[in-house]
Amino acid sequence: MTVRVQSDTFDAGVELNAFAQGRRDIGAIVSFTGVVRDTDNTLQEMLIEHYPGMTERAIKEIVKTAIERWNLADALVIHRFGALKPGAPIMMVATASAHRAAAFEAADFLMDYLKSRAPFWKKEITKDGAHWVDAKEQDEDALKRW
Amino acid sequence: MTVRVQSDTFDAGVELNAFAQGRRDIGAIVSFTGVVRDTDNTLQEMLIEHYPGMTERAIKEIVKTAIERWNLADALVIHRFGALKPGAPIMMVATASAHRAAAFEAADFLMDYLKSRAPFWKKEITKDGAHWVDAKEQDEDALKRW
Amino acid sequence: MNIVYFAWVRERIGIPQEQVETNAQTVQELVEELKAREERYAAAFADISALRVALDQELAEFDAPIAGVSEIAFFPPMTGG
Amino acid sequence: MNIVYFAWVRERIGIPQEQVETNAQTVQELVEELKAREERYAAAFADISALRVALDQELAEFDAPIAGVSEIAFFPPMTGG
Repeated sequence: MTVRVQSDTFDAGVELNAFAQGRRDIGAIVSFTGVVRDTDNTLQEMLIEHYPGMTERAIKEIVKTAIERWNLADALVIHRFGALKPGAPIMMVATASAHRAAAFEAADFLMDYLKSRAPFWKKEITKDGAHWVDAKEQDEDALKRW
Repeated sequence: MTVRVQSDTFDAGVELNAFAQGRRDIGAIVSFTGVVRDTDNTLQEMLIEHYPGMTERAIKEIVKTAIERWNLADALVIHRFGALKPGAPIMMVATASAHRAAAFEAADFLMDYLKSRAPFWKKEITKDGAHWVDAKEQDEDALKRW
Repeated sequence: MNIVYFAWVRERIGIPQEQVETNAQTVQELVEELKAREERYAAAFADISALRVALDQELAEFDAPIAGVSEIAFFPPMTGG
Repeated sequence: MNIVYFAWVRERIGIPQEQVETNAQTVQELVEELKAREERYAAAFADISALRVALDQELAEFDAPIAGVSEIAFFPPMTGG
């Protein structure tokens, strides 16, 4: 298991290649990369606040649950905090498993839990001001799938 | 859309980083990498046969369907043929979208279709002989989800 | 007892953390105490359903007892990922 | 008409492709013709439910008409991905 909470950026390709290297029991690797989106070309910066201490602990618990439930060979979570520019990577999840269904489901599960249960809060700084991103009801509902 | 059918290997990390670069409307990127698995340490080689001409056409059709159905910003499929060693990458799918649900579902859909509708056949060469990999009923059933 | 605030809860209250002495038995009672103190607390805790609470860095409910807890955190629903 | 074979169908028949002249109206009729020719065809086409067919590189059914088709492919269910 790899869990990193950091302000530094990361290279998703390098992380994907380093993940779960050299094991012969892995047939499927799924990765998710979250990127700062700016469809309307109005975003100047995204600020991500977190709860130091609780963050890593909460993520490790979620990852441990996923590894056990889907019998994963390995799992990775990287999540950034601080000031991020449009196009920058926010976070990444990767799962490795013998078969593809487990890798897909576990990555989907991890994303749902990170969205609503890991202590991060996003604030968008636009030309017109700053506002905290609202949690979506659908994100909370998504947890009921599991 | 990027579709490549090749005997050469590929670097999943490099492909992931090159995929969907420089667009501001993307918030979510999902990748799947299939790897030659050898849990029992008996596999010498995996031979992948394909139907030149039909292969690229069939994959492009599947990718086009996925891009339209999930309104993807972009999608990538790389699939190898020929002789592959244990641990080698077989294929890769990547999807890019504004939101994560679309990227996950589309990647899952593409995998299901590539498994059962793209003209590839796998043969395993082990110490004890060679055998064609049987299609699994669950792979055919998986298509009914979509 | 240490109380920590995050996101717009922190902004409304104006400080990231503080030490408080309290006789409150539950989170809910502590919230009522704080609301009675000053307008900025009343503003931050106006709608409890829009808030989450963690006791010693574990998510909890507002009716949870707080005896023995050393750190209470208040924050809006998380928006990670 | 060009017929191509893949995977174990190719191995059983012993060649990757061949040209055939036929008056068959459907894939099914062509299969019956081939089976009657030689034992290796009978072996390859013994269980039609274990086979798939493509007409001019598009998946098709065994009762599909083959008039105007220039390439027919026979192969087991695909195992890509």
